[in-house]
Amino acid sequence: MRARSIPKIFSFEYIMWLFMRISGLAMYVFALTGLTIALIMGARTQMDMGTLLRWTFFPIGTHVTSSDILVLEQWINPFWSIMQYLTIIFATMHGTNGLRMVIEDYMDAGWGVHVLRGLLLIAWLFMLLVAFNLIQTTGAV
Amino acid sequence: MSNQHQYEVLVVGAGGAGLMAALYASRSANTAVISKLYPTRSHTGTAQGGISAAIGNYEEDRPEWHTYDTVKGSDYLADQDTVEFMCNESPEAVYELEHMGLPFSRTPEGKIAQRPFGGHTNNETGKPVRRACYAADRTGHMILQTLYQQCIKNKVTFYDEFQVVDLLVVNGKAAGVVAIELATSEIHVFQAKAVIFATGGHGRIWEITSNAYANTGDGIAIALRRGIPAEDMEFFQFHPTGIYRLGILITEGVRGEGGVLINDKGERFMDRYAPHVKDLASRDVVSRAEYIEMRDGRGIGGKRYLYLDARPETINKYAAIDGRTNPDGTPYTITGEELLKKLPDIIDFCRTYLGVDPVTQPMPVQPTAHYAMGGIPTNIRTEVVIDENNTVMPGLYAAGECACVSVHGGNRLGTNSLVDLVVFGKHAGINAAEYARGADFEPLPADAADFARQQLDAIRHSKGDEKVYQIGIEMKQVMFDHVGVFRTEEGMAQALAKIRELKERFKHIQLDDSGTIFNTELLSAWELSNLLDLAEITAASALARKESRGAHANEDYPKRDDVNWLKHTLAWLRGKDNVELRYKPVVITKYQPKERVY
Amino acid sequence: MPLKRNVSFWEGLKYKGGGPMWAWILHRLSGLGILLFVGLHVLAAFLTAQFGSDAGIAINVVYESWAFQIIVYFSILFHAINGLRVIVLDFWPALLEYEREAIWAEWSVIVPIFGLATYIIITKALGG
Amino acid sequence: MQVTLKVYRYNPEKDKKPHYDTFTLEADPTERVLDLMERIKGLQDGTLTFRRSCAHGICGSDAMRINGMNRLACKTLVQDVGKKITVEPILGLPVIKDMIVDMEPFFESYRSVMPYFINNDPPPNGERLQSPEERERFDDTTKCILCAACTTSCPSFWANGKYVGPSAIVNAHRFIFDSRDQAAKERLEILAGQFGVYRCRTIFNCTLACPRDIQITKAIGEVKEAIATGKLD
Repeated sequence: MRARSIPKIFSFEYIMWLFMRISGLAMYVFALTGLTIALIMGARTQMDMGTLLRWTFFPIGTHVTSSDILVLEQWINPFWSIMQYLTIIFATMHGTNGLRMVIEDYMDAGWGVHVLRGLLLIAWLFMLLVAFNLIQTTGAV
Repeated sequence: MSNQHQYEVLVVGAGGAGLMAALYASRSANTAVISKLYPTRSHTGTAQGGISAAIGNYEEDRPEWHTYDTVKGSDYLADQDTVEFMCNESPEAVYELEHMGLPFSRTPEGKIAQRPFGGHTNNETGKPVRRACYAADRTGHMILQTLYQQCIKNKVTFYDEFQVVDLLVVNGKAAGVVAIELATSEIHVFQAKAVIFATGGHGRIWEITSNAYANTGDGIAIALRRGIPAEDMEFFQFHPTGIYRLGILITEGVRGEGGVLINDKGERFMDRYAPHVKDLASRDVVSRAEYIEMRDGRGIGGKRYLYLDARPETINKYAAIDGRTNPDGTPYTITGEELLKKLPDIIDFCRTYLGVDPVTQPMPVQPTAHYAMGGIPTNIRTEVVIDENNTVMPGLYAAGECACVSVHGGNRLGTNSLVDLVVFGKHAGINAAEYARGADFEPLPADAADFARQQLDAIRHSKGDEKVYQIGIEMKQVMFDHVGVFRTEEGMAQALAKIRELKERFKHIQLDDSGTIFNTELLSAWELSNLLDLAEITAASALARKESRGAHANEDYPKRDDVNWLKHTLAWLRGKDNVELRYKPVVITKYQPKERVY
Repeated sequence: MPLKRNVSFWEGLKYKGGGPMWAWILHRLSGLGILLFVGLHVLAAFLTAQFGSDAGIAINVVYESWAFQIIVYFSILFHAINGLRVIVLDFWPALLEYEREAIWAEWSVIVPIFGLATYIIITKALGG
Repeated sequence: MQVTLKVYRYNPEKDKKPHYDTFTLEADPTERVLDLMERIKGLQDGTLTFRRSCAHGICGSDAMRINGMNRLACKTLVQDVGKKITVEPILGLPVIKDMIVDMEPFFESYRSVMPYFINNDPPPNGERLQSPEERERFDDTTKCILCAACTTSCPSFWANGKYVGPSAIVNAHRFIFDSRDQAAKERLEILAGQFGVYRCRTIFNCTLACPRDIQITKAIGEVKEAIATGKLD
């Protein structure tokens, strides 16, 4: 059998499709890392589900302090800082793009799609700014 | 007006023959296809086993052998010049289909795969030969899809869901057709230089049939009403293996792969009727054998069916008894898995409709009305001829099952229907386009649509207490009982009288639907009027033929009579209760009639 | 006049598509739910931190309730596990023949984890 | 046994809105739903309108929703669906009358993916060679009968009729993976676009609805894979 192939195609739809899957897997990595370390750092004795979720997904200062354990100094290092930024970027992109997919399912081609994408881009950037601001002000980094 | 159209070539019907014709005609002429169904719904799609071509991908094979097998299969009624033409053309036609992308099954070397079929033999050894080129058991489906795809590629114009109801003849030439648009009931007049009829068969005359609801012989009936005769209508093929009661076809390919017919005693009975090729004898022979078995009480449980046994162990057992071998000389064997690969659809049908798994259980089968050998008479150029002197009606062509170029004679050989529609469909397209180049449009009269409108209005406004459905059922029953596999003079006369009574009753039908949008009830009624006309012609043609030949088995005259009856029937419908019969000679070139033994 | 082609939401829901169709619906609902939850949460926290608004506190009262935690927890868990199924099947299309089995496998992972978590949340809520 | 058939009715010449009629009739468990509908049309109500032709699952005329799921009326036996049967037209195409929907949008999508063989090299004298394995590669998708059962079961298609739909992708797949064909790139570019394969959310309704048992979701997945990797084997 002779191998047949064509050049790879990079369409917007394909890239977003791939991104959704990769960011999904990335969230697994962040969440499992966060969860593991959170458990090591004391969550196993503080098994409050809400707290655990907060620690798992977004270990910023306020989240950590709301769990009654004063281990704040352990969280203050560049590792957690990078984790926080990456998590927020991937999560918001994954979420915003998910929202875009859901809405665009009901839309035709044309200017409406571009307007929507523009609005969602703005919303995403706003969310990023807010989140970064939260990390800066309350993250105790 | 938007309901007037003009094309150089019009193709009526979008099955294999119609699409093939359209493909070729559209290369050089402005062409449109008018079809009452979406093209991919056409009945060509249900053909299963294969399309024959002597390309010899496994063993030696020659077009001459194909020709002789076809002539012999036809019980010497086929016109031998047309048969020879078809068999010589078929290898090229098959290659052309392959070049159009048709996904044939393949040999290990990558060539088109072939399988044995009933009546296909090596003329020197008398042994079955692999001649049927196949794509699993959906060869017809692949042909139909491939041709439709190519029509899309070549931007052929389609009028889908337009029912043609009349042929326009001006100055003795075909000048166009009248059609009703199903979605709106509007009448459309199509003017054309050449018209190709590829409207398919009329198996819906019979109760147990493999034919689609759509197979109502519209083209033949339209032609009859315009004074064109129908040829050899008494010859209608009953396929030996239809699913019990439903009539759905089980391909001859099952027997080609080694399946055998079994009676109530567990005997393989075909070796008594066809000692050489046994289960692979031609279809009329096998159907008759089944009937005799059932009549003599050897149907399964005394009922009117037999078993088609394709379990691997049965196949292997009888293959060993027959000494069947693979191309490389090793003994032929098959496993359930291989069977599933070669016959997936058949296995699916049996599971769906019978709850029977053919790999582990035998399939209940009975003869089922399958194919019209007769139809609109044409010559070798697919031009329609209108009398026994072969006078051509200029501009009118016919191809496929609705036509009778007479390559099938008294009995069609398996796979030859696909060969017929591909070869003659192609030439109909080429010839019609060529004719259109040198012809002018005939002026249409102002009242061109009147005859069609009258027919439909008569049905629409008919008042009475008869139901179309009921008349249809009675017609189908009487035809199946008396003009079926075996016929007697008394039975045929009875059937003819009954059909005439039904035609009378048809004048008192009452429809429920008076609407214009998709009034399928109106169209079914019109289709029934076609079926009734064809049933009458069939019964009358059969009653007149005092011999047995091919599919026409007349118990009062059980022998073939070449002295008096080696001739084609031409039947005209002349007014009420009047079928006029005339005859024309059979073209015999190389093969003198002799006794037919399988 | 033919009817319009629109398929209403309810008509779509009534279609008997089976497990995979419901998984898709739940995936969308849980995804949108998470987005809404996180969005509001971040916004409220931002307002509280920057302007000292009460919104953050008000929202946190809802978020801390055990019923809400169960919903959020289910949404995240389902979205994650179902997302993993979709990713695996998308990256290895040959496995798509086992779509139905994949749905069963998915639920057999979700149910015990979610059951355990719910048990913990509820006992904690009742006990504390 | 006695069967009740609840039928979606809409006649634009009479009705403003669709409604349901109920028919009761005697039926055999092994009869097809299509047989029942034929009998109702023949004996009870001639205005009942639906498409049908071959009546054994090859022509693809009679796709409809039977008890809430797309099937062919000729491939559904009474014993498969029970004594209470509801038949409705397929979703997402404009209903013209009763079971008859406008198929034109469906065929338009079909035509948009170049569903025909393209090979611009001059053909050899005989056949183009293709090994049994190469032939097997696209066998599944050659089975499509264009009945629209898959496309009209797809929520993405319900949401937006511009999505080419599972059936068109299946028919593109049939050529993309045919070793003799040369236009895979053009087809994949169409399918990588806004209304192509990425509207497929692997909901799987199409595969469950296919009366020919084509692994449609898998075929779509393979098309996605081909776009991503550029490999066509």
